[in-house]
Order: sequence, then C-alpha cells, then structure tokens
Amino acid sequence: MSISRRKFLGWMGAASLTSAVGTSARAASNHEFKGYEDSMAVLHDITRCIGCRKCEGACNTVNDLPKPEKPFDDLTVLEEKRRTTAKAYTVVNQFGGQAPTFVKKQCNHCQEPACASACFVKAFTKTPEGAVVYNEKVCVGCRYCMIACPFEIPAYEYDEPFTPRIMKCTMCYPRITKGLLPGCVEACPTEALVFGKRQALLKVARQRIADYPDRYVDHIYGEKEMGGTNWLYLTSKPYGEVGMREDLGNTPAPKLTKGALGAVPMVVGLWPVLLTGIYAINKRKEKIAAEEQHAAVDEAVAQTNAEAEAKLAAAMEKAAQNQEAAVAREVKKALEEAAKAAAEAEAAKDEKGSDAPDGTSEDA
Amino acid sequence: MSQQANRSTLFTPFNVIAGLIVIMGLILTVIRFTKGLDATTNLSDYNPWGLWIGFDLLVGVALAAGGYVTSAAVYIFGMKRYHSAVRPAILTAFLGYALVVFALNYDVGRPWRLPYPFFVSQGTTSLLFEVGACVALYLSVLFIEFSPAAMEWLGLKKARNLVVKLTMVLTILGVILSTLHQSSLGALFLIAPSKLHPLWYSSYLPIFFFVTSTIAGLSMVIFESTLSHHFLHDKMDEAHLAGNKGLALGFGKAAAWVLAGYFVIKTIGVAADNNWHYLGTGYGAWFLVEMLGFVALPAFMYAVGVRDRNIKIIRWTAAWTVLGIVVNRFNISMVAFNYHLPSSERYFPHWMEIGISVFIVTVGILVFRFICTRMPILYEHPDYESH
Amino acid sequence: METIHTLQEFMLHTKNIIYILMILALVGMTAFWKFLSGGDED
Amino acid sequence: MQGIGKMGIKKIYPFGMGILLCGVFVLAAVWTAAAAVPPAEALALGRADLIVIDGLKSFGPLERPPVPFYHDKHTDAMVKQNKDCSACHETVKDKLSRKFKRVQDNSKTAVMDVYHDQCIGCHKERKSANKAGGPVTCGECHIKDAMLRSTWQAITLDKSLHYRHVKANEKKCETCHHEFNPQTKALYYTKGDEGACLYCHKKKTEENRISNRLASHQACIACHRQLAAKDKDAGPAQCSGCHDPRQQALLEKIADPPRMERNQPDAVLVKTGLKGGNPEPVTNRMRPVPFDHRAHEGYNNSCRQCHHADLKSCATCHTVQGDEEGRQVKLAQAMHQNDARNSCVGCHKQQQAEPACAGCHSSIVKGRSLTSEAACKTCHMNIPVENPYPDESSAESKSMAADLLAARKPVVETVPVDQIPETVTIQSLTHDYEAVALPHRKIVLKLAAGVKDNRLAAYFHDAPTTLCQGCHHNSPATVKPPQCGSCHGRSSEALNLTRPGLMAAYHQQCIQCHDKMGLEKPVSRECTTCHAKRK
Repeated sequence: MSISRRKFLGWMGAASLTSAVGTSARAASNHEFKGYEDSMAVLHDITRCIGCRKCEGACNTVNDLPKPEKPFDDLTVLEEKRRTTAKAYTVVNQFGGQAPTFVKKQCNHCQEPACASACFVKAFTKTPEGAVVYNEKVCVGCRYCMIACPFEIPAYEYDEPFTPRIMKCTMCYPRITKGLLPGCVEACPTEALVFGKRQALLKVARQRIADYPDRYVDHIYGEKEMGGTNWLYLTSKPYGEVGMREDLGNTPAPKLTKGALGAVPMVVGLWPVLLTGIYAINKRKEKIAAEEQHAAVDEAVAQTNAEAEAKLAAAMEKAAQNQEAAVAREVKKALEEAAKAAAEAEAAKDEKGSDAPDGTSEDA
Repeated sequence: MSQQANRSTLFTPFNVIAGLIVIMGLILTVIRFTKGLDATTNLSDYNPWGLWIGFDLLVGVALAAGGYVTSAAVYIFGMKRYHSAVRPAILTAFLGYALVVFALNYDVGRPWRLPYPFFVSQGTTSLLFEVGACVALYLSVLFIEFSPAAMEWLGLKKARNLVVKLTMVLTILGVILSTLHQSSLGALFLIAPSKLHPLWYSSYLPIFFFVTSTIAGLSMVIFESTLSHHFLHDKMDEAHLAGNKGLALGFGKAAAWVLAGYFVIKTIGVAADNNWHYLGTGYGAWFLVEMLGFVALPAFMYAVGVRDRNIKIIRWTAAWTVLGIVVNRFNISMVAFNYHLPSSERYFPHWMEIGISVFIVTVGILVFRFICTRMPILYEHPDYESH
Repeated sequence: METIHTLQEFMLHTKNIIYILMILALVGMTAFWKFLSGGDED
Repeated sequence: MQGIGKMGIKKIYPFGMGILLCGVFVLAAVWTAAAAVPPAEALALGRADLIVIDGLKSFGPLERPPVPFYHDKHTDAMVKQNKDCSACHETVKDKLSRKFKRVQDNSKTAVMDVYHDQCIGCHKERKSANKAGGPVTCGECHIKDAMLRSTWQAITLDKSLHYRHVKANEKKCETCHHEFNPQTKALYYTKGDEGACLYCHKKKTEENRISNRLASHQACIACHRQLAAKDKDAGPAQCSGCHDPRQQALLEKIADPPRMERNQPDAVLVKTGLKGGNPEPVTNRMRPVPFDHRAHEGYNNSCRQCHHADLKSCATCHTVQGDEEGRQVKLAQAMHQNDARNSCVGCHKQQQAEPACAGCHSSIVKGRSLTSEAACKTCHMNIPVENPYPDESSAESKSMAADLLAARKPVVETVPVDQIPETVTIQSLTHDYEAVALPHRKIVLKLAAGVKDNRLAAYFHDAPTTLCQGCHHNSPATVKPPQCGSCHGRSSEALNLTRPGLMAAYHQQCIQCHDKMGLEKPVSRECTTCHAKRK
C-alpha cells in the first residue's frame, strides 16, 4: 500500500506539474485524435476465408489455452454460432448453407478502446503497436469492460473463484514486439489474414475493392466503426449477413461518456455555491422573522404600559374631586391592573425568546 | 444479532424466518467464495452484470437516496418540521450504502482489490471510477452523519457535539456526492448504446437516474417511516409519531411533483432520439407500462392522497413507487439490456443470486431494527432535547 | 511529456488533473465560505 | 421488540417482501415476453394479377390505404356469370378502357363513387343472392400495409415469341407494327421501318404516344380476345397468362427461329460516324471493325440487346466526338464501356461470368476494359487491304467486312497433350501435410474442354498458351512458364502486402477457381481432402 501511495502522490505531482507546464496534447474541442500513425493491424478478407480453423488452433497454442474437447480439424464445430470465450480468444463462424461464408471473430483492437475507457483501474492499454493489452495485476473483476465492448469480445473466467481474469486476444503482443506475426495470421493458409501497418492495409483493402468491384462490398469494416479498429474486414456479403453489426456507428467509445464525465466537475464546482446560497437565504429569512417578532412584542409591552399610566392619571384627577377613601381604592385598583398587563407582556416576551434558539441549534 | 436483545421473544416467527434466511445466506456465501461465480450465478460472457448489480447496486443506491433528500430538505431548505425524519433517513441511507458495498464483494472477482482504483491505478476515464469514489466518500460521510446517534447511545457528549457542528458541511457534501454518483450510475450505460434498447438508452440517462433517485428517496422515507410506524411504534416519541403524518403529506406532494417532471423529461427523451415507432413493439408496451404504471399513476395517486389528506393512499403509493424504481433499474440493467441477443443468450437470475440478495436485504432489516431498538433514531435522546 | 495520440489518453490525462482539482476545490470552497461568513455566523 | 415479533409475521409480508416478490414476478413475466421474437408476418401466396387500386392519388394524398385487387379472380367470376370485360370496362371506339367503369377520371368524388357503388354494389348483390361475393366493409378492402406479394414479371417479345406471331399473322407485320402521323393523327405502316414497340411507346404516356403498358394491353389483349371469340388458338387475355413467371415458363419456345426480315446486313464494318465534326486524319484512325451481325442475332434474343433506342447503325447517334443525339456517349465508349450492357466489351465481359470462363477470369483485375494489345487487334483487324477506309455505304465496304470476317480465324487448338505435364508435385511446402500431386494435365484439359465450343473465347484466347495464363498469370505465355515460387515468397512478409506468399497463392488460385467453376470437387473443406496428413 505504501508503495502504491507513493505512486499516487508521484502521479499527483506529475499531473499538477504537467498541467502547469502545459502538455503537448493541446486539444481544442474540435481537435481529432488520429491514433498512432505506425500502429499495426490485420486485414481479414472474408472472401478468402475457407473455415479451416487453423487460426483457432494456432491461437490456442501460442497463448497456451486449454485444449478444447473437439480438435481444431473438426469442422462440424462451425455449424453452431460461437463467440469468444475465456478458453478461445478467436472463433470462426459460418454463415449461409450453400457456398458458406466464414468469418473470424476476435478482439478488433479499437483505436479508442471502449474497454480501456470503461476500466476504472486502467487495466487496458492501447499500445503504439496497435494492440489493446490487458493487465491482470490490477484487474478487480468488475466486468464493466464486457458491458462496454460493442463487439462482445472480452470473456471472463467465471469458474475461477480466486483469481478470475478477463480473457481476450492480445494481437499476440509478445510476438509482434519480437517481430513475429500474430499466431493466427501466420497459420492462415489463404492469407485471409494479412498483418501490416494499418495505413498500408487500408490502401491494400481499397485496391482490392477497386480491382474486383463485383467481389467486394464497397466498405472496409473497421476503418471507421467505433472510431476505427486495428482489425479490418473485407466481405462479399453485406456485413449484417455475416454476423457483424452495422449499427454501431463511428463514435469512439470515450466520446460517449465525455459529456457525463464533463458534468462532474461542474457539479462539484457549483453545487456548494447553489446549496450554501439557498441555505444562507433561508437562514436570513429566519433571522428577519425572529427580529420582527421581537419588535412586535416590544411594541405590545410599550402600549400596555402607556395605557396603565393613562388610567393612573385619570384616576388621580378623579381622586382630586373625590374623597380620600374613594381615592385610595381607585389608585390601588389601577396599579394592580397595570402590573398585571405588564406581567402578561413579559410572559409573552419570554415565550418568543425561548422559541428562537430551537431548530437553529444544529446549524452552526 | 438481535437474538441476545430480548430472550423472552427470541423465537418469534419473524426471527425464525430471518434466522433461516441468514443461515442460507451464509451457506451461499461460502459457495460463492469457494466455487466462484460460475456455481452461484447465471452470469455469462454476454451477460456480465446480473441481479447483484441490477438490484444490490442500482436499486440499493437509489433507495438509499432518502438520506440526502431528507437532510437537504431539513438543513438546506430549512424545512424544520421534518427534523424528526432525518435520523431514520440517514440511518437507512447509511445501511443502504454499507450493504451496497458489502454486496459488491460478492459480485466482483477480486473483492480485496476494491481499493485499487484509488490507491493503485486510477482509471479516471471510467464512470465506474467516479461512482466508486463518490460511494466510498459518501459512505464515510453518512457514517459521520449517523455517528451522533451512536455517540448519544454510548454517551460520548463531546464527540457528539463536535460532529453536530459539522452537520451543514456534511449535508452539502452529501448532496454533491449523491448528485454525482446517482447520475453516474445511469451514465455507466452510456458507453453501450448498441446493447441497451433505444427506448431506455438516452444521452439523458444520468439526469433520469438522478431525478429518479430523488423520487426514490422521497418515497423510501415515507415507506420506511410507515414500516417503523408499524413495527417500531413503541420506539417512537410524540414528535416522530406526530411528524409521521405531516411527513407523508409533505414528501408525498414533493414526490408527485418530481414524478410529473420526470414523466416530462422521459417523454422528451423519446422525442430527442425519435424513438416513437418503438412504442408499437413488445418492448414499447413494457416501456409504456413503466411510464404510465410506475410514473404517471403514482404521480396521480400521490396527488390524490395529498389533496384529500389520505395517508393510506400516500403510503401505498410510496410502496408502489419504490417498486417502480426497482422496475426501472431492472429494465435498464437486465430487461432492455442485450435486447439484440436471441432469447437463448438472455439472462435470468440464478436462485442463488436471488438468495444472496434476499439475505442482504434481511441483514439490512435486522441491523436497522437492532439500531432502532437501542439508539435514539426514532426518538430524541433526553439529554439532547433541542432546547 | 510525450505526445498524446488517442482521445482515451487525452481524457485520462485531463481527468487525472481535474480529479485533483475537484478535491482541492471542495476543501478550498469550505474554507472560503467560513472566511466569507466569518463575520455574522456564530 | 414485542411489536416486531408479533406484528412482524402479520404485517411485514404485505409490505416489504410482498412488494419485492410481486415486482420480481411482474418482471419475470415481461422479461421472457420481451425476449421472445415477434412472429414472422404471414405472406399471402404471390400472384401475378395483383393490381393496387390507388387511382385517387392523382387528386392528392390518399385518405385510406390503397386497395389490393386480384384482376384474374374477377375475370373468372365474370366468366362464371357469363359476363365479359364489358361488365367492368367501357368501350371507346372499339377499344376497352383500362379504367374501371369509366373512361377518364373527372373528379375525386366521381372516381371514388364509381368504385364504392360498383364494387360494393355487386358484392352486396352476390351476398344477398347468397353466392360467393367480395368484401363490403371499408376495412376489408382498404387493408393497411397488406402483406401481399406480387409475382408480376414483365414479358419480352423475344425472337421466339415474335416469330410465333409472324407465323400466326402470315407475315402481316402491319397487324402490330405501325407509325403515327401527327398531322392526320392516324396510324400508318411502311414496310421496312418496323421497330420494337418500346422505341416509341415509352414508360409513360407522352404526346401522341400512349405508354408501352397501355399500348400493349390494348393491342395484345384486344387481338387475343378477338381470336378467342372466333375460337382460334389465341394468346392469353388474363394477367397471369403473360405476367406470371410460371406461365411464362410454359410459353412454347422456337429453338432457333429464322432471322427477322428487316434487310439487316450479315456482316458490316462498324461505321466510324463522320457526322458532326471532321473526321481525324486517315493516318491515325483505328482500323474499322468487321461485325458479324448475323452471328450476333443468334447470340441475343432481341434486337434491343444492342439496338437499345432504334434500329439505326450505332454511329448515327454515337459519333466519334460524341453528340447530344447519343447523349454525348462517344463511339469508342459505346463499343468499349466495360460496365455497359449494350457495349461490345461490356457484353463480352458478362460472358466471362460463365462457369467455364469464371475460373480464370474472376481473378483477372476488372479495372481496364481490354487486357492486352492483342485483344484490340482481334476486333480492329490489322491485315493489309488496299483501302482500309472504304466509303461507309459502298458495296466495297460490305464486301470488305465479309472478307475480314472470313480472314479472322478462331484459335481452337490447345498445347499438344504430350507437352502438358501429367502431374506437378508441390514439394516446397510440406510441413503438416504430405506434398500435393497436382493433376496438372487433367486441369488444363478440363479448362480447354470448357471453352472448346466458345467462339468468343476462341477469338480472344489468341494463342494455344493463353489458357496456361489462367494460372501462370503475369508471366509470358509459354509452355515452360517460371515456377510459382519465383514470385511468391514463403509467407506474406509485411514488406509486400499485395503479393500473397506461396501457400496462400496456391490456396487462393485453386479454391477460387474450383468455386467459380462450380466443380463438385473437393467434396468437403477438410484439409485432408486435398492434403494427406503427414506421418
């Protein structure tokens, strides 16, 4: 933990420093990120795939995944629709009965990976080589990446109670950094998979479409989908018919949550202002109310006293004309009344006073 | 837990049932942490989130919104007359969040790594990071907000008074954090537009979630106070018993009004993405059930209840609204999610998942009762009468 | 600091900073409010 | 405490659990419901006689959905009641109006009333006489998005059908063919000016010429009915007779009908269209192309295949420089545009989709219209004649065309069998599998057999070794082409993304050819059907 805390602090330092210095990512709101220019990619020409499952076999060996119950040269497997699992990073699916089309499915290595954007421990990284790699050292196993992935690729070791991992194609990152081809590409007997620089492969794909206009649908899947992927596809049948979604749109995943994330600091900045403001206003209201009450009470008291005195004066005058006995009685009576009134007023005052602190006692 | 409280009524039917549930829960817990998710859930690669996220997290957090709603009403908007409702609400919220975090330990693969996002590797682009941070902070805030009750019970005067001084700061902090994570829970799904049915997916999701959370908060306070009124009657002082009616009326009115607003923005949400044509489909029908049955209807019933001072209607409406929140969260996390998949690939919870959720709810109820029967939640502590 | 190539990296970078700023903001605002209302409050 | 204990069991269920449970149940129900897929909407069995009655469209947007109407059903019903077309259609100068119970659309209400009164009236009548009748309520006719499938299919008067009409009318072309005199507003006929109906009768009715639809329905059906009335064997008078694909299939086909008599040439030099603008200096004009008109009549089933607008020679509109009469399509384009159906090259390219050709041709880049200089010479024959550019209308030009065609020799012979390697064993790639013994000769002979009788191929495969280039592409046409390995490396190195490695080259070549030629082999896609597993 101590190490990690140091990391955290270090990172804080770095961040604040760079923010002060100003980083090289001077991105105006309209700035568009192009991704790594020299990133590698794979072009999957569906028209060339013969469904031999050599890629599946190669993938299984190079990533030493558990052997499946049916061997890889058993093509009956193709008959039911499969997806990537924790035990298979890639699968080939078959579409259409007569003259079937075969499509390989694996991580498309998005240029703006949804999994990376979604991961709250940065377990996914888009490498300059183009691969999207996963770091199990930090993974908590929340599976948000699986929710986020539009291609439904990441799989999870549900049967693993203690150290479950997210499992997905790595574009053979360890191999390509050594200058080797990805396992599947190397194994493909028809070069339905070709590995190269993304930019170059896009040219190749466009050229094929131009050369054989009636063999290809005029669209390179992965050039723009979800902001572009490092796995590109060519096909003869519409992509929708070979199990690839055409309704994903071209918005890169991070853009989808940009707005929501942007609102967060605004709330943090403005809510205190708003709430404290409301609080202060209410507080002020109460203060004024309280003061008005006091004023009213004082007035009442003053009034009653005045009346009492008036009475007293009148009585005196009367007394002047009347005899002492009567005088004495009158005066006594008046004084009593006055005292009584005053007492009442006082009482009323106390009541109000005692109310004031209530409620406000908590808010300090 | 409450067993040793009162030996004479140890074996009341309630205790027996609760006990059985707890035992089941413990057994399931063992299975979960020895055999893994595979053995205990119907989760799959297509359906990575199930009941434990849909109910325990989404619904749990929403229903715990009573805390910030009430404290904001009383302390910020100065509605002193609801003062007696604050503590129960705070307690419910605190337990709610505590249980959410507790439940998360079942769902994630490596629970002991839950602090990683903050101390090891910060994935700040993730809305889940934002949710996590807020929930963690808010849980501690709630704990502090709740602590005075415990301190009064334990007789720690100084500490108690100190904390009470912080009420204002904590309340505002609580509202901020709630605003953030309540909405961010909805924003979690923004990243999967291709998987959530268009009727439920909307760029307004965060706003919808926040607004519904306030509705949930208001209704939950009524609902919870009703339950306490029924079962913890003897623990309540006059202030609380008296306040109960006014609370129902006041919060009911608020809930009705917010529900109305929610209905409007939801409709606008449909218009914004021009999803009208989906209303004709099966999903559309269910969407309308949610909109009319669980938004429009309760809004109206609340209004009726408030107009002719009918507490009964308000309470039942509160319960219905709470159910509505459950429905809404289930729809977004499970029913309308993966709508594009064949029914063979769709998710339905495993009984053990339901078992664990029931277990967690039960634990919540037990702890709530345990605390209410001991600490000054539903009554004011004699030593701290406010004047 | 090497150049940023992807929107993901860019957001990571900016959000890192923003989160720190938010923490500072919360503390700062509280302090400032105390200072601001130092006069009339008890 | 007591409270909870005693009241708990009584009260807690209606409240807490009760609500949660009922929630779960409601959800469970809907859940499954929502997950279930909607039933596929039932499609009515397709008919060719489906007419959509939406005549009111001409008076603004429709208030109710248009009415689907089965014409033949009604025709049959009329026959049963021994009524004829006149029961529904007025006759204007011995022609049936195609409109229902009226001659033209006067006003919205008028038209609406016609349908409502007549249709419903008749249907009601039938009902009251409790005979089989039709719908009488609004909704029954005005069906909202009715899921009806029409199998209607246009019918073309192909050579065979045309010849049958010629025969039936004892070559009285004027029975159908005519022209129009705008002054006298009368139809007249001139021998030798016949053309396809579509040349004048276009999709929509224009001034002085009714739409092709109207024309054909009036003329054909009227004639067929008259014949039927005289109970001679007549063509169909009902929708399905002409427009139902199943019926069309039943039409009698004449194997190869005699040529049409429109004094068209047997052979002709494709004219270079000197109209508009001066001709280029003689020296750098392409040699004129001799065109075997007769043969092409045989290849196509209607003149309109090439003569898309009229029967004049191409160059009349498609001049060398282009002309608005030919929509600025230059002669060269008109002949070479490789994605146009009516151009020479375009049509020839289409022939390459034939299984026998597709094996090789599908892998030849489409981009350019012509693949080799030799291919140009195949048409623009460069053989010495004293005057390569005779006057277009001269007899000389005609004879020259004939001579050139005679001189153009199809290449029919292939490489002598003994020079074709029997088998080729691919040693270089043995790894998981044994080396493959390629039945090389068998393959070549198969390809050769496929194009043996194909004159197009015979003219354009200009050397015996052309076939070899199907596989041995991008290499000189010879009986000893360089090895595949000399261009294709062992695996696709990132350096050269456009050129497949050897293994890929083999697989692509073999598999694509097998696919395109629709060969029954290999029986399965198992690797072992071609490769023996290595021990």
